[in-house]
This record gives sequence, structure tokens and C-alpha cells, in this order.
Amino acid sequence: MTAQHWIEAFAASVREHAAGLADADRLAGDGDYGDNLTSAVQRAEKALQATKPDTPGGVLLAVSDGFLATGGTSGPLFGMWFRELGRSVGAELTTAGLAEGAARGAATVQRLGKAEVGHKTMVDAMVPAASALAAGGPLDEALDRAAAAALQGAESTKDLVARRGRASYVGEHAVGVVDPGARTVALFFAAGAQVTSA
Amino acid sequence: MTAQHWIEAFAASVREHAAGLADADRLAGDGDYGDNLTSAVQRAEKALQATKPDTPGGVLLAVSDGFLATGGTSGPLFGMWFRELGRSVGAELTTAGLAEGAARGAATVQRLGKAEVGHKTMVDAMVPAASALAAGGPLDEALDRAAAAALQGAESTKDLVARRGRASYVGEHAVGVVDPGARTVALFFAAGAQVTSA
Amino acid sequence: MTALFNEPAGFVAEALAGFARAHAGLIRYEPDPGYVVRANPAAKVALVSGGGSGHEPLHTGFVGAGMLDAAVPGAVFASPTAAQIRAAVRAADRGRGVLLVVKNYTGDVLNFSIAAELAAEDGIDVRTVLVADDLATDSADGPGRRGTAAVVAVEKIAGAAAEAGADLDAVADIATRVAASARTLALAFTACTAPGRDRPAFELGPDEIEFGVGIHGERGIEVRKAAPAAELVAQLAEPVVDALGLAAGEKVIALVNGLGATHGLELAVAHEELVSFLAARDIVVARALVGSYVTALDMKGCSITLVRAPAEFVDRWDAPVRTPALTW
Amino acid sequence: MTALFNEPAGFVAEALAGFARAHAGLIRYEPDPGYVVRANPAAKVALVSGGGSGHEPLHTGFVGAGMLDAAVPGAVFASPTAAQIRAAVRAADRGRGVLLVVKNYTGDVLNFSIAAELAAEDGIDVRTVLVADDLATDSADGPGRRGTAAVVAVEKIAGAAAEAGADLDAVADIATRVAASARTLALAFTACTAPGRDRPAFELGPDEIEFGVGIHGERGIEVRKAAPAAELVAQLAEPVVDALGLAAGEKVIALVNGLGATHGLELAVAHEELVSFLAARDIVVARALVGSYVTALDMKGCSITLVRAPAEFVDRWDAPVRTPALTW
Ligand SMILES: Nc1ncnc2c1ncn2[C@@H]1O[C@H](COP(=O)(O)OP(=O)(O)O)[C@@H](O)[C@H]1O
Ligand SMILES: Nc1ncnc2c1ncn2[C@@H]1O[C@H](COP(=O)(O)OP(=O)(O)O)[C@@H](O)[C@H]1O
Ligand SMILES: [Mg+2]
Ligand SMILES: [Mg+2]
Ligand SMILES: [Mg+2]
Ligand SMILES: [Mg+2]
Repeated sequence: MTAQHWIEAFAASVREHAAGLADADRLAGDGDYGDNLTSAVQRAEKALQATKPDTPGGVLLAVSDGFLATGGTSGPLFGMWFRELGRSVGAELTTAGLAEGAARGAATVQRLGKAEVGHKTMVDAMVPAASALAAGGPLDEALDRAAAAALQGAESTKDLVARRGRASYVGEHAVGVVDPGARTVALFFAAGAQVTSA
Repeated sequence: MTAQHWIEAFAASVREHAAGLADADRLAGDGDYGDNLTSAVQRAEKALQATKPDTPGGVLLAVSDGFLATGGTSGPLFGMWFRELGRSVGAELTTAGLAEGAARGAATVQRLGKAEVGHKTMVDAMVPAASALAAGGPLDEALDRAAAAALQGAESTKDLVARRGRASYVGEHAVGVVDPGARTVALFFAAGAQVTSA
Repeated sequence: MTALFNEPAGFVAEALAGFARAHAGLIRYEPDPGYVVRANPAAKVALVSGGGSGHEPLHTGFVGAGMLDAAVPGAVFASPTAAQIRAAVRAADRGRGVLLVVKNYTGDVLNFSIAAELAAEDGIDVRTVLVADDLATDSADGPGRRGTAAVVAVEKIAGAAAEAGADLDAVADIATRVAASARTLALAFTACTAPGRDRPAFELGPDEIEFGVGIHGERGIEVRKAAPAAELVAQLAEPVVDALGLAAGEKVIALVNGLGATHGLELAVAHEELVSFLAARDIVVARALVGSYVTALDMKGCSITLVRAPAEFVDRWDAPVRTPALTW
Repeated sequence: MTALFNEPAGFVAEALAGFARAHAGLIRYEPDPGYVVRANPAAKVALVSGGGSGHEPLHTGFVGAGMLDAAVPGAVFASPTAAQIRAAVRAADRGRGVLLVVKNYTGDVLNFSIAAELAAEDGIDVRTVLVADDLATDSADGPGRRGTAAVVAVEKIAGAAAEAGADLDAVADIATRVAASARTLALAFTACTAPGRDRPAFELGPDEIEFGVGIHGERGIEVRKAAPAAELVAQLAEPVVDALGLAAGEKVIALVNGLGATHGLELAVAHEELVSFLAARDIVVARALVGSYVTALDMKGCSITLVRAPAEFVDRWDAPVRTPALTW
């Protein structure tokens, strides 16, 4: 598989789930997550078309640029996360590179956003995904594991009261809602797993 | 008599009639004439105290300054009228000097305000008063005639529709009201007549 | 709503004291009889303007090198007295004569012309230029077009001529030509509320604008429907272009002026639309001034002024100016 | 009521285009990704600031010689993106490093700190100064004091240091000291209405003011009774004097800032009252800036900022500046 395919699959998945993600932010936030995410992905696709990067790292950096050019809280945080992924992956898509990038990315997001695991944010999916990748192994297996870990992390946010982001303003009302940022991380790894096993 | 006494008598007369003059401007104008006039007279008195002019012309010029320092339409027009009176009277209060000043004054007011006799303004009293003075004779007689002419001119405005000033905006509503500016001219000459004959 | 004041009666005097204090290096305020003069006068033809207050920064904000030598503020929306103007003329005169820049209102015309006569008697050479640019009041009878934002262009350009050493005739001449080359039209979204009053001078529905307003909070010539900026700008600019008979290829100086409560972003949008509107007619905006320069207290709205601009005007426009409200 | 616009979505971009067009000699606007830079860059430490739009002339009006090298505007009241900021930093950098001047809001802090990391990776030496001056938000927990009008003093003084050739450490140091020396408090008479909205963010009774407002149209900390200017100014100035611990004999730079729809005469009155208030405490206003510089669209109200001012700050304040909104 190529990073390009992965991003195409991710973009398709985002579009498919956009309405549900928007709803989640509406229930526990300010409702703009769906717009923020789809416009970030669209910008990423444009950047890819314009720059046609020839390494997987370059592809991920183009995605990073798409998110960094997007507002809200998720835009800049995902932008930095994809940036670390891109820089670590570099010229070749390997489990080791991805693992390193996911670890660095989660750390950067935590440093900037000051969220811990359990605060009901994207971090709740990023950290377990990074751990899953850190175990190594062939790329397809590693991505399967990362996708499963991220999904589980995302689902775990459902019963939490948020401690960061706008969801933290609504208190108990956020309980029962899966954090859309975390869900997006799961969609990303799921897209990778799907493309490698295809 | 001295010009100083004349102005004192005029000031007293203005204060006595202020309410009535204000009412007239309220009925056919914007209602500020009473304030404009009394504050002009007060400024004139202050100027007289401050500068203590030693000629009758100087006294009239101080009154001019009081009016010129006052707003509205009447302030600047009376200011210029008194100015011409003061310049023509000069060192000695004579019928000839007063006559010249009243003629020049009326002409200046007409040039600046563009009102003819019959337009229901101060001009309706200024012009006949100037004619009365122009006939010459001893000062006390001349002033008696000027006062009578000015009063008649002022009374003649009662039945007119105004063609200048704010009263012209109210059309027929001004009919029945004596123009307060013209009335003030009559008060001025009446004060002079009263002081000379006393 | 004019909200920051102590007593309505002392409002203007206190504001002028504060304004002069904030710009002490440039101007000085004489509270009695009430005028503002340059802190550092120059030996040249003097320019003196004035009028009712409530239009700030006009005229006090334009006192300084390259523009006015004195400004004479009356009470809010009321002419200054002849005595004030005369005192300002005396203070401003440097023996080269004085140009009075007068906006066309009955009270201003009366008091400035009286002051001009008094100043002439004081031995001062005085000329007057009347600014009458507002197309909303362009009718055959009546007192003629009101003087509004074009006065800024007159003061800037004639001020530059004076600063460059032109004599009184030449300064009066260029001022007259600028005034003759400029027309303005304005609209408002809300009226203003004078200090001490508890309601605006008039009310508009949410989808209404007042078209053809002046700068004293009075109603305009008609109520129109609110519309996108592009359309409103066209409604203002088209009659101005027509009145000046501007043809393709001509150059203008454009003033996009806020009436008091209009945000800078809005004026910038109006400017962008004005430039497009004119470009479509092949009219070139040689220079532009975009901001709130001639206000009606906190009225929300804007005016558009175009000045047909030969190279001579543009050069004078570009000359340095250093005043509280305009510096380049 | 923001009334002059075409569509809310395109409002800021069109306004910036118009603004840059009106000040073409001083600044240039890059619509993609959206920032404003000096037209004539200088070889020196660069200053870059930014934040949500709606506060104009802040920050775009302060781009030019002696102040900012670039400004990065977001949508109305929304942080610019890290990508915008990064692009502006790249455009502004002249190899001597870049100081980011950031007002303390969660979105701004996040995006500017990401941009700072990206710029560092681009090989650009970056420092950040956080401006957090608003006493209305001075509580122990929470995100800390908001950044408001003091940012103008930070940009002016640090900008002068950079223009004079100071290195990045020195520029960051003086910026930090100015920010630490400045506190602000604001009140409002009316709220603002964002483009496309049909009502103001909040309503007040005719005899009420909103005390402790910020610059995003949000409610303040309490509703108080309207009062004469002297009293309102004291209510703003006293906590500022106390927070800075200003003692008799000390000097300050005072900023009397309008929030958008406040008339110049009103701000001048407020300034006069502020000077009296401080004089009674033997505090000297060494320099003052009175005008609408940090606005909240068309909010009616004002803020008072005091900056404790050693001679070093006053000298930098006096240094020449040439930007669309500030020139001397
Ligand atoms: N401090 C934080 N650290 C990490 N992620 C966060 C933080 N705050 C919010 N998020 C993530 O951002 C998502 C919301 O993004 P978005 O709607 O773009 O932000 P905004 O709150 O600015 O509207 C949340 O679902 C959460 O995953
Ligand atoms: N054009 C004019 N020429 C001469 N006198 C005039 C003219 N217009 C008004 N007046 C005089 O001014 C008086 C009103 O003065 P005042 O109330 O001070 O003026 P305003 O209309 O400015 O309130 C009138 O009674 C009338 O005599
Ligand atoms: Mg959101
Ligand atoms: Mg949001
Ligand atoms: Mg009257
Ligand atoms: Mg009146």
C-alpha cells in the first residue's frame, strides 16, 4: 500500500462519519467538529494534489499542513500529530517509523493541549495506538492492532466526563457521547489497516 | 446721560421682558431667544466692567463683543449692529453719530442676514428706527422718535408670516406673535429715551 | 448614545481640554473664547476652520503642520460664535493672511462672514472658501448643499499649498477648486444620541437604512432597504460619479468616511467595493482615505466623497502632514 | 450592529484587502493563508502578532516601521491558524529572529505555540511574549488574565527596540517587562453585534453599564449603574493603580481606548478625568494614547490601561513609528 491510498481511505471514512462526529461535538462541544474535520481533510487532499509528495512522510506532512490551516482546537492538534508521523516515517512506511511518529505525536499533543489519558480527548485514542505500534511486527499486523487499540480508547471516552476542551464546559451532559477527536484517530488507523490488508 | 446708563437701563429692560421674548421664540422659532439675549447682555456687562471704556462708542463696542460672543442668529447680528453704532458714535453721543450708526447697522444686518423689511425680523424695527434718527434734532427727541418708530415696526411684525429665521419654518403659526428680535430693538431705544429724559 | 461625559453643558470644553492634553506637542487649546491652534506656528498663510462639535476628529484633529492653523469648535452641532472665530483668526495670522474654510450651514456662514469682517477691520487679509459637497441637499431653492466630508480634502490640499509657501490668493484658489471638484453622499444604519438625550434622533427598522443623511443626526432624504455592501456603495457612488461627470480614465481621491460608530473593517469593505465600482467605469482611485474623520457623534453609517484629482491635487495630498488625526 | 458587509463568511478577507489597498505604501496583504506584512521590510528582529479579527486597528493597523513586521488575523473573534502564523513568521523573518506577541486566549496560545515550534523547525529563532493585562479576569484558577489593550504598548515599545537594532533576547526582554508593567480594565455601555447576527450579544438597561468586559463582546464581571465620566473613570483606574502598586511620584503611559463605537470627544473626556484622578495621587502621565485602538466591533465603551513607565519605556514610546493606525 502507499501512504497516498491510506489518506484516500481516511478521507472517505471521514466523509462517511462526518455527520455522526458533528453530532457528538454538538452534544458535547460547540458543534463545529464535523466542519473543521472535513475542511481539514479537503485541504489535505488539495495539498497532496498540489505538491504530489514522493515519500510517505511527505504525504503525511501534506496532511499535517491541511490540519494546521484549519481552525478550532482539533485542527492545530491533529496538524502537529500528523507532522510527527510524517517526520518519523520519512522515505519509507515502516512499523518502526510509524511507532516512533505516533509516540512523538501523542507527546506533542499532550504537551500543547495539556490533556492526560482519561480527559476525554483525542489523546485517549492516540496513546493506546502508539503503544500498540510500539510492539513492532509487520506493518499490516501493527496497523490492525493500532486500529483496535484506538477504537477501544475512543469507546472508553463514552462514559467519561470531559476534563479538556469545550466538552469540559458541559459536565455530565458529555457522558454517553464518544469523543469525536478520539473517534477520528480510530478511523485513521482503521483506514490504514483496511488498505494494507486489501 | 451716559452710554453706560443707557446700557444699564437696556439690560434691566431685557431682564424684565426676557420671559415674554422667550415665549415668542418658542411660539415661532426654537425657544432659545430669551437665553441668547440675557446671556449676551450679561456678557456685555462683564465686558464693560472689565474694560471700563471711557467713550460712549467704546461702551457700545463692548456691548457688541457681548453679543458676538453669543450663539444663535440674533447674537452675531446684534453684535454687528452694536458694532456699527459704537464705531459711528465714537467719542461723543450725538444724534448724528447715532443716526449714522443705526443706518450702517441696519445695512450690515441686512447684508449678512439677507432680510428685507416685512420679513418679520429685527430688521423690521432697525430700519424705521434708523429713519427716525436720520431726521436729526436734539438727542432726547431723536431717541423718543426712534423708540416710537422701532416699537411700531416691531408691532407690525405681529400680523406677518416670517420669511427669514426659524420662524419662517412654522409658516402661519408665527402669525399673531411679535418678532422678539424686533421687540428687542424697540426696548433698546426705549431705554435710551427713558434715560435721556430722566 | 453619548455615554462618557459629566454634564452635557461642559462636555465639549472638557473634551477639548483632554484632547489638547493628549496632543500637547501638536496643538494648544484656548478655552476662552474657545479655539485650538498649532503649538508650533509657521510663517505662512494661515488656514482656519470650525463649526459645531460632535464631528471629531474634524476640525480640531486637523490642526498642525500641513493642514489647519486653528480650529474653532462650537457646542455640539452648533456654530461657534463670531467672537471665537475672530480670536482664532487673530491667533493664527502670521501677517500673510488667513483662509477661512467654512462648511455651508446658515449659522456657520453667518458667524464666519461676520468674523471675516471683524478680522478685516483688525487689518488681517481674509478669504473664505465655502464647502458645499453633500448631494443629498442639492436643490435649487433653499440654503444649498451642506458641507460635509469634502472639507477634509480641502483642508489637506490647501493646507499643503500654504505650507509650501503659496500666497493667500493661491491658497484660496486651490481650496475653491478642490471644493468645486468634490461631492459626497452618505447613509446611516442608526442615528446618534446627543449627550444628555435618552433616545436617538430617529429610529429605523432592522432592514432599513436612512439614505442621504448629513452630519447632525438629522434624517436623510429617504428610507431604503438594507442591502449588501456592494449595493449600498453603488447607491452612494453612482450619484457622486454622475454629479462630478467623471469619465473613463479620470483619477479621483476617494474618502470613505465613517460617521462615528462604523467599524474599521466595515469601512475597509466599503472601500474595496468602491474601488471595484469605479474600476468598472475605468475611474482610478489615485489616493484614498478610509476611516472615521467627519462624524455625527455615534451615528452608524458612512459617506463616500470623490474628488476629481489632477496631479496638482495629488501632489498636495501627498505632502507631509502632522496633526492629531492625520499624519504622513 | 456590523452593517457594511457582503456575506459574513467573506467579511474579514474583503476588509483586509480593502485595508491593505488603502495603505498600500505601508503594508501588503497575503490572502492565502492570510496575513499582513510590512511593504518595506527592514533587516532587524521581526515582531509578529495576531489574533481574532474585529479588534481593528489591532493588529493589522500596527504593521509598519517601528512596530510590527507582520500581523495574522483570524476570523472575527477566532484565533488564526498555526499555518497562517507560520507563514507570517517566515515572511517576516530577516534572519535575526522573530518575537511573537500573543494575547492570552486558549486558541491564540495553542496556535501561536504550534507556529513557534514549526518556525523553529524552519530554522527561525523564535521567542514568545504573552500579554495578559485584563484585571477583570485576574483569578487564581482558570486560563489567567485576558490580553487586551496593553498589547499596543508592548508592540510599540518592543517594536522600537527592534527598529533600533536590539537583538532578539533584548527585544523579548523589554516586551516581557512592558507586559508585566501593564494592567487594564474596561466597561461597556452597549454590546456589539457580529456580522450576520441580528441582535447584540447582551442587552443593558439605559442606566446600566457592564463592568469588566473583554474585547469579544462577552459580558463582564458585573452590571453597575451608569454614572458621570469622572466616577466611571475612577472605577476603572483605581483597581489598575492598585494592581500595579503605583506610588506617588511614579510615571505611567496611559492608554484610553475606545471599544469601537465610543466617540473621540468621550474618550477625550475620559482622558481628562484620568489625568485628574492620577494627579490627585501624584502619579504623572508621561505619555498618553487616546483613541479606538483595540476594539470589539461596535461595542460602546472604553478601557483604561496604565503602564508603569521608566525612562527606557518612554524613550522607546517616543521613537518614530509609521503604520496605518499609529504614526509619529
Ligand atoms: N486540550 C486538548 N487536548 C487534546 N485534544 C483536545 C483538547 N481539547 C479538545 N480536544 C479535542 O478536540 C476535539 C474538538 O475539536 P474542535 O471541535 O475542532 O474544537 P473547538 O472546541 O475549538 O470547537 C475534541 O473532540 C477533543 O478530541
Ligand atoms: N435672516 C435674518 N436677518 C435678520 N434677523 C434675523 C434673521 N433670522 C432671524 N433673525 C432674528 O433673530 C431672532 C431669533 O434669534 P435666535 O433665537 O437667537 O436665533 P436662532 O434661530 O438661531 O435660534 C428673530 O426674532 C429675528 O429677529
Ligand atoms: Mg468544536
Ligand atoms: Mg469551535
Ligand atoms: Mg431661537
Ligand atoms: Mg437657536
